Amino acid sequence: MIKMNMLQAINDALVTAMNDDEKVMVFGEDVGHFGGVFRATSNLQQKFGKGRCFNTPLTEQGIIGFANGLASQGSVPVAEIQFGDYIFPAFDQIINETAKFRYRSGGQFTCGTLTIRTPYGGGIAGGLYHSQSPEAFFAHIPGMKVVIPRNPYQAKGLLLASIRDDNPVLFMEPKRLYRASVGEVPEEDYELPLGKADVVKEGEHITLLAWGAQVDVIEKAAEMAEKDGISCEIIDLRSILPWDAHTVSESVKKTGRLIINHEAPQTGGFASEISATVQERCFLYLESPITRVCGLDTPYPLAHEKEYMPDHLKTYEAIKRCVNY
Amino acid sequence: MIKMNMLQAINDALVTAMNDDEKVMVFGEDVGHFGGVFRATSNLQQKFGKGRCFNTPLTEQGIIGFANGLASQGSVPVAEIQFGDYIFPAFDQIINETAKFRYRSGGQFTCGTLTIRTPYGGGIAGGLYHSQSPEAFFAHIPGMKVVIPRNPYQAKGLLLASIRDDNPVLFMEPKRLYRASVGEVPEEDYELPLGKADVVKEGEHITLLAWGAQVDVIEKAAEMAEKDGISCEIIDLRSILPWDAHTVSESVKKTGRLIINHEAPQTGGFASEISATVQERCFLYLESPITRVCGLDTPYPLAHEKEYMPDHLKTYEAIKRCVNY
Amino acid sequence: MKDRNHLFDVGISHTVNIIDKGTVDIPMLQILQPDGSAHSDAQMPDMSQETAHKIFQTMHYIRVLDERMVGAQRQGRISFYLACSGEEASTVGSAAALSEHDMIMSQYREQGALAYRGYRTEQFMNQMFSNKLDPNKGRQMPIHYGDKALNFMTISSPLATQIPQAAGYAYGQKMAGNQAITICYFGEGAASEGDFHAGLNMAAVLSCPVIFFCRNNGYAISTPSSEQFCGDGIAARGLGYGIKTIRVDGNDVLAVYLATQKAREIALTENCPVLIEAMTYRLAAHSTSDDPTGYRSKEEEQKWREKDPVQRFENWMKSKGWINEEQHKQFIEQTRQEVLAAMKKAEQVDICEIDDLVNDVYDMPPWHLQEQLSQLKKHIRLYPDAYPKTAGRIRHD
Amino acid sequence: MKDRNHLFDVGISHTVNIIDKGTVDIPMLQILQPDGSAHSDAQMPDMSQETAHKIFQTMHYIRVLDERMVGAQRQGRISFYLACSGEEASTVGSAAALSEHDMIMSQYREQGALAYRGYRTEQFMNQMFSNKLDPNKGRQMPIHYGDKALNFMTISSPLATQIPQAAGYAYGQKMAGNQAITICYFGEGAASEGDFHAGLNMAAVLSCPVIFFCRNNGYAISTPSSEQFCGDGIAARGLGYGIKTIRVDGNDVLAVYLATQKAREIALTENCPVLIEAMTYRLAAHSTSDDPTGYRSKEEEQKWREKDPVQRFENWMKSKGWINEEQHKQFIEQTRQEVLAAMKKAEQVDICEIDDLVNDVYDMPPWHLQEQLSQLKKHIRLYPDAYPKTAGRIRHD
Ligand SMILES: Cc1ncc(C[n+]2csc(CCOP(=O)(O)OP(=O)(O)O)c2C)c(N)n1
Ligand SMILES: Cc1ncc(C[n+]2csc(CCOP(=O)(O)OP(=O)(O)O)c2C)c(N)n1
Ligand SMILES: [Mg+2]
Ligand SMILES: [Mg+2]
Repeated sequence: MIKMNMLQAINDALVTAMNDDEKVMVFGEDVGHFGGVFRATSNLQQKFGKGRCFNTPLTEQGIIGFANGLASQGSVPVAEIQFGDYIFPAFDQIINETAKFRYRSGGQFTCGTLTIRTPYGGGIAGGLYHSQSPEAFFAHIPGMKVVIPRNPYQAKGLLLASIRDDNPVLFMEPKRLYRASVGEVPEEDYELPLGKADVVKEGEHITLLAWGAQVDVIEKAAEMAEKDGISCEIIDLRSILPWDAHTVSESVKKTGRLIINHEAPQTGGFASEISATVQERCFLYLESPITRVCGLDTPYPLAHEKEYMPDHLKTYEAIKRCVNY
Repeated sequence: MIKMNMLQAINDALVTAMNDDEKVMVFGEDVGHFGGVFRATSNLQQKFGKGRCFNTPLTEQGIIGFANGLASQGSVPVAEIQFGDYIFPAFDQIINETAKFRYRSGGQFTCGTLTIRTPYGGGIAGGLYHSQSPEAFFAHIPGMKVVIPRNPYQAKGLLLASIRDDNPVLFMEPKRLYRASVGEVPEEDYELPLGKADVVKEGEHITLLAWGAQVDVIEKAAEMAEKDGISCEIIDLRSILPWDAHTVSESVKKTGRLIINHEAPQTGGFASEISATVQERCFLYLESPITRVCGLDTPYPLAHEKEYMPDHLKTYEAIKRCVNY
Repeated sequence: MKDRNHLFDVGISHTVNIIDKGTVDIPMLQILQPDGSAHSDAQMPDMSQETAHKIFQTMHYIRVLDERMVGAQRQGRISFYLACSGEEASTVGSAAALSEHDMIMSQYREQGALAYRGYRTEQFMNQMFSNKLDPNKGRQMPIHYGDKALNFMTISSPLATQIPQAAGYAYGQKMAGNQAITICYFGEGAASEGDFHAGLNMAAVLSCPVIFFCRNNGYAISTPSSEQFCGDGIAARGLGYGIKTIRVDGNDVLAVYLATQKAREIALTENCPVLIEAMTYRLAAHSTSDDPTGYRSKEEEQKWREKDPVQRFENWMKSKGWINEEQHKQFIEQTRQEVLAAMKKAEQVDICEIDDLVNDVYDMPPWHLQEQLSQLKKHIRLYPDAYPKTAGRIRHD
Repeated sequence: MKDRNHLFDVGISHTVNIIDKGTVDIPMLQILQPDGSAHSDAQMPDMSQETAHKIFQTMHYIRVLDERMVGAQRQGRISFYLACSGEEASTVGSAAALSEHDMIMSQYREQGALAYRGYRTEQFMNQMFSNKLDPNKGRQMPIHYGDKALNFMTISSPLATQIPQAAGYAYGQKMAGNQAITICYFGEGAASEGDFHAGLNMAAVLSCPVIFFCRNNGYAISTPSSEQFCGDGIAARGLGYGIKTIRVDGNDVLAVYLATQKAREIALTENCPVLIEAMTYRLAAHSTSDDPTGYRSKEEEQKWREKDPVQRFENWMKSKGWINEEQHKQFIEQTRQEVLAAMKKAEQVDICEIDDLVNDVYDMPPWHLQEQLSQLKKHIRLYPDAYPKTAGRIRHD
């Protein structure tokens, strides 16, 4: 085990994957010689050559279009979109092509080997265009998998699993954890399962659910609540699509209460899907309304970032409301 | 009043808007001389000239980019995207530009005058790429309005209101109703309110909610249920964003039960938002789980279209399940 | 680090110098004159009698297929069809110049290339009737063919998406050392999409062995190319990307064949993209949903009928003495019957079982699709009459 | 119905004719030599001493601003800055050739154009400190300026989106009979986006009076233009769209001014787009988040420092006797102090009230935003210390 930050863990996963399979190719804007604006792809071009790690022209629709073709040919592309906010020019290639390739051809051709990596999320004074959390858009696309790690250990294990999974995966990296999150990471090759939530802490009175950087937030809120004698179960969803409704429902059947926290605007956010599903499965167990603590229904702001964010205080207040319902 | 089908009502609304305000301009692929592949823009070029009704090159991102600029200049663009399935190349221009124009500039510049029209939905043997119902993607974009008519009367009144509303509106037209839905339409200029649901029929035991072409489907299911003595309240949501949570919640407080029906895949569909919100507002009134009758989590199929669709039979079965819960 | 000095390499003028459309002249390669005789000074392609014959038959095959299927659509037997008449030389001639290992990525009007590759009548029919023998499992509208065995990528409706994909596919072929290229077909309308720009530029920068083959047939549905672009066709754009470009008479199969051969050689040996613009005309309606009388004149169509690519090649073949009239008549008759028979057969084949509604969304159906499928099966069993195509064949699980 | 006969208008060749990068020569307009002296045969623009002086001062103003703000970012006073050194001639020279009624749509490195239009130091500062005097209401990162009064469209980060928008804006100007055009700036990196293709093609087809002004500064963050495109720069693409195109030395302010004047005249009188490619170099880092030593050499930078556009113009101004050294020194000193003073002032101004978090999403906040706002206010009142920037000023409602 070595101590790494999340960027180092991602870099390590890429090195591991490229060593393991020469069909793995890594590309995107500035990812080549320079190693990416966040340096997640540092030294890959030096190690594996320009053929396998390269800069692309500045065109997200082109990057994903190119990656779709490359995947359908049998290579294993790992394409980087420099910021989650800039993935939308590629939305058509993802929803109409990546996700439907296998289905429309009856399984003759697929983009199963494709992994798209992109940093996302706020809390870094990035304003409208360096802060968005677009996971819900991709959660409504059958055929895609969506995966989000919360620490370096997960980042390496989930990224390796994503690259090797035979389905296209959008791998979203909470960028405010890139350097802030540091932890022990095994040096060897390992994978963590896709589609499985992680019960971070067991508890009795209420279930708190989040993913990525927001897991820290609900942990902090839980600490506050524990002082009031409220025992919180904490779940990190890890995979947004397909998601682990089973683990979440089992937890809610036990606690009777659920709070979902995410950064994205509330309306149409992924919390709504979780709420709707859990309500169907746990109707008779619920002791208070499933509650969403989310971003406001505004573009991501700058000066009011603190006020916008679904922080530990808002979560703590929601916990009290649920428990005292 | 004249009898019109939905296409004629849309054409009539466009003529009315263009007569009323010379800043209204209508454009898109094949909308000019030819009048659009569905003929919704028939004769507009002949009536108002090539400057105000014209063909564009074949580029959806260009059409919406152009429309954004034109709107910010003060004109009133009504842009057509030939099929809802082909709106995704324009997704970036919509989410990052149209919807954020006013906010990011502190209200200095806006795309408020823009209306985007697009046919959507299945039931016409269109397969993966002529059948999608993408409303949920746009419901997660603060700054957008999303509006869907269910008949010719609504089509004219809501389209006129959308064109004149000072916010960008995505106006989605259920294409299987284009010729199938025929009804009385006032000849004069009139508007129907955005953001307001329409209670189609009052009832006691359960609320059924849908929009566009699916309203017919829930009506059919309700007829079956009435024979079993189940009285259904039927609501047409009409506006997807902002949506009328008040009317829906009041109804559910009365009936204690809610079924939401939409064609789009269930996971991450707009039914999840409605379910999550109504559950929060009506928790103590609910007598059975809020139930979603939706498309399957697959791309839209062709040979299995009938099986895929959330039809009246599936809705009827869901009604019975809810009432007997 | 290699220094960049683009400014140093550029010529200088001291007065305003406007570059415009007229600045370059991009002539069109033509070997056969409209009457089928070769220009006396033409560079003749090296084409065997066998190849010429296969091309000739494929062109006729496709004409028959188109004619019959447009008819079948009118009779309500299939929901949709899209004919390619007028463009047979472009698609058949180019496909003939490729190796069978080359990947074909098409738009939708390239049944000529597919037939040349060896797609059989029954395969066409199974796809168009969405039955369970369709390799797409009945999931796409008619004419969305695809066949992995023939290296023909499954067609998808969204326009131009295959263009950057072709660059990526070709990059993969190069990295794998396959000695094969990709050809990517598209219309002049699709060339307005952002994906066109992305694909051509990426292919150039990343040295991808791909032929971009534009069928400039004058129309995108009702939109004439004069409302699609202002430049000198699509060929002029090749220059902008630094891509080697050939303009060819798309109604002259020999010219198309020669240009594609040359393009393939360049793509493969120089590891780079080549752009071909084939100047042609969509003689047919856009599709069976379209009626061109609303947007173009009979006279215009007539002018182009006189340049018919099939007739032109036939005249040349005749001049070579390579046609046996009797055998040819038989071939046409036999094809007609084959199409009719295959159609009858295909329309009687069941659609796929209900499980195929959820298969292939992922490699394996995840829990939520399994749940949805089993609920659906239960439901169909309740109302078998409402779902007649699948109700009788639900597997119990 | 006008018949289409694109095939009839095309020249014919009987042998394969490959069009390639070398086929056209696109020289670059240069009036001043690197040492500031004019080429003897150069076409001199008609520029008054007053205009020359304003250009000169604006270039210097921007240099001072850049220098101070990069410093302020290093001190942690602002979060981000993006300098334009090396490109002052391109942006100031082009802005000077416009009418104040023309709309400017920029990418982000065009503070020169904005300053020339009359944006004041305090305005720059209010934007960069996201305070309540910022017309954007503190919602965007530093350098995302915008001013309706100055016809300068608010900058947005997603690259190239403004290109089709500029076409639309210009179309609106034409329809309104405004006698004004739109200028749209972008980098050679952004020109790889699909929106570039869409925007230029639409502007050509729909006859929009717009100048597309590409700053080809050799880099997109770390990516050199050799990995961005293979063609002859961006100018060669103009040809493909049938757009009149001028290549200009972007470090020569007289050349930029002349080219833009000419382009504006053409755009306005002929109702059409014009493409200008300014060949220049980003002397600065991409932004304060970037360090170029990782991807280019000091020697390369040095070569370009010798072509410094500010120095070049200064030499010319001197040769005309148009510079008063004393006044100029004073101007620089005064600007420095003005920037520092404005910075001090701006950083003390509050951010907007909390209501502005939900204002401007729509014309009026709908019910759900009203609800969210009132819940938020309640919450902030509970924890005023946690939200110190807004807690003290919550309006009661
Ligand atoms: C992204 C997208 N937009 C619109 C359409 C609808 N559409 C289908 S074919 C067509 C015209 C295509 O013209 P062209 O590329 O010239 O090909 P041709 O039909 O002439 O062979 C259009 C607009 C589509 N399929 N995909
Ligand atoms: C759509 C999009 N993709 C990526 C980025 C991130 N990004 C910001 S600036 C930049 C480079 C732009 O280069 P260029 O257009 O040449 O302009 P320059 O910085 O040289 O002035 C990139 C990749 C972005 N802002 N928007
Ligand atoms: Mg065409
Ligand atoms: Mg640049």
